[in-house]
Amino acid sequence: MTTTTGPHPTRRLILQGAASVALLGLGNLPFTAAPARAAANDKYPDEAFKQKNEADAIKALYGKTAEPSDKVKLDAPEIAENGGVVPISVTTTLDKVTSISFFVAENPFALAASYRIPDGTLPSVANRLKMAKTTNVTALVEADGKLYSATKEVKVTVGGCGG
Amino acid sequence: MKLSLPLAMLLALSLAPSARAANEADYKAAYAAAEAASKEAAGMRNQWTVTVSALAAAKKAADGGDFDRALAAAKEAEALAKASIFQATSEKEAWKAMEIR
Amino acid sequence: MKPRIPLLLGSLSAALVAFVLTSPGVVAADKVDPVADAKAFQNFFFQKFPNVKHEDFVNGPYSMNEDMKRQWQEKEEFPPYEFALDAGKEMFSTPFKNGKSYADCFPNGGIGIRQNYPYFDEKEGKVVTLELALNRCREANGEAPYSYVKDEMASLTAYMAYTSRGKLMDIKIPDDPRALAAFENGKRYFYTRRGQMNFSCASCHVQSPGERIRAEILAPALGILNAMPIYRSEWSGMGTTSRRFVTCNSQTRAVPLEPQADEYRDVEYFLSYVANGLPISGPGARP
Amino acid sequence: MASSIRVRATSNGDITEVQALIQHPMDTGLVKDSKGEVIPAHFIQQLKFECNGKDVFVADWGTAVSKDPYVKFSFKGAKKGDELKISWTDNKGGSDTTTAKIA
Repeated sequence: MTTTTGPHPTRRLILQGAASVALLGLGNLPFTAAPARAAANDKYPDEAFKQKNEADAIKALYGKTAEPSDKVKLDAPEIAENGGVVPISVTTTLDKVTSISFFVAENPFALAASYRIPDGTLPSVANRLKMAKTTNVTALVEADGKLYSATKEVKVTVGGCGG
Repeated sequence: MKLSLPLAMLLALSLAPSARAANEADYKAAYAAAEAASKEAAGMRNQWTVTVSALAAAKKAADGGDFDRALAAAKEAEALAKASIFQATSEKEAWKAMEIR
Repeated sequence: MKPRIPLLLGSLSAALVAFVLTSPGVVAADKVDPVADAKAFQNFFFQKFPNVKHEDFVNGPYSMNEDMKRQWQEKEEFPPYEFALDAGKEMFSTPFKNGKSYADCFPNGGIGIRQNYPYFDEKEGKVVTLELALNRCREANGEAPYSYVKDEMASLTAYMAYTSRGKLMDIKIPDDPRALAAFENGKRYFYTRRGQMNFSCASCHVQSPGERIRAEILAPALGILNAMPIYRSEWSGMGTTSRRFVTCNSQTRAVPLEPQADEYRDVEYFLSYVANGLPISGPGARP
Repeated sequence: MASSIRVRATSNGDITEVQALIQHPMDTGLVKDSKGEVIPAHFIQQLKFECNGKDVFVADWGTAVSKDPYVKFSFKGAKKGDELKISWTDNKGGSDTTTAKIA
């Protein structure tokens, strides 16, 4: 597994980080240490996928906030041909990327997919997501321990004439 | 999209609704008329889905004892069925107007 | 919401128009001339969309809109009908209980022949579509027929379409008055308005291809069956021609006919004939 | 039955591009079937790609990933003929795995 690039994580720090991530899940405690997500846990981020809104999901997954960056190129259609299959991809020129995630703001659960990018893997992902309705799609890239984002609105509606 | 639909139903629907509450006999008569028109439309292979659902709604309301609603739904079903019959007959020739030549 | 008043005005004007048009025009259109019809049909679309390459019409909505075309090309890299294709190939090579297989029912073993379907069967005096021929093949070999709107039929036709990809649609109308009548009946069905919405196939696919109907871009009628069967994201599954006709009917609030009804077979015959010369692009991926 | 995973791995130079399409319903648990009963959630949670004994890509998926999911990524450090191992597990404990040679 890759070593984290942030402050050298002593055992105590990781435990504290893990503890506060868990507490954070309840969404009421301010967050202290910020473990780089890729190293912190290898298991499925169940907590983050349970969050309804985007901000909680980002906190639960990364434990920090992102800043928009034009180095993150998010490619999504203007009008989705179908809400069930929306081709969305992201690529970035940032380096030391450890994780990429996609959020669909007004979906029942904001976090759609999260990818871990080990060393040697290029920082770009394409996938097909479901979108409940017209809303913002956000791609988050974790590079060198910091979070960068790009957002785009995708219009979604049903097709057909009546029925 | 010019929505032109030769609808005899509109004339039928604009009749003044009867003042006293509908009873089962009124409903049965209206339902029979609606069903006959619906069968004729189906016979012309031009049935509408809304006719079928209006008939079903009429039956359901009648089973529930609400004959006012049942009568209204049966009348609507009949009007819709008549409209689809009118559509089928007028389209027998009207389709040529749209044909690419 | 019952749009009463506009319908009343609409109906009066329509009745008037219908009356005016039927009297003089009917004389000219009596003799059925499929060759002229096909030429007029194709020219209509070539002139209406001069910068769409002729063979692109078979890509339906994607020939009409760049943003949609990009989404389609992304999907085509690894198309969602991949599984139906493999299933179809497997079914095609698995013999029936009596040892025979689909290959024995079709010319050239069923490979690369989709472009000749539907054809007019002079013995039966009716149009036979690929789906009907497949089910007849199953019944002739003691197997239960498949549903016309479910995945098995879609997988079989997907595989057969795939083996014909790129070949030009080549539908024949024999010199038989019943074949001409079937062609004309298909044309009549295509242009006839139905359902409470009072739309015909032409209302959408001739009058307004390229325009949106809520989220979807309407496909041009020219070449619309060349991509069949299609994987529709809306159904998140495969759809045969029968399924497409049935769902289109119910969208205009017309009660659909039974799959493979004469009208559906004839309209498939008409639409395929007028697309002669355009390539087969099935199986397709659509919104 | 053929594997539920379709993979295409092509390498040019040091970069290998990987595309995967997986046959899976990816039910969200929020949809009702025709009889009005809720279709229980059934979706792939984790998808792993390993090459030469090392994880090259790990996907954690939620219910918003499309049916028959697709993903594309690229990585360095592998060459033609190397073997790519792909495996997924879903929320009902289902799983599948396959291997593919890099073309």
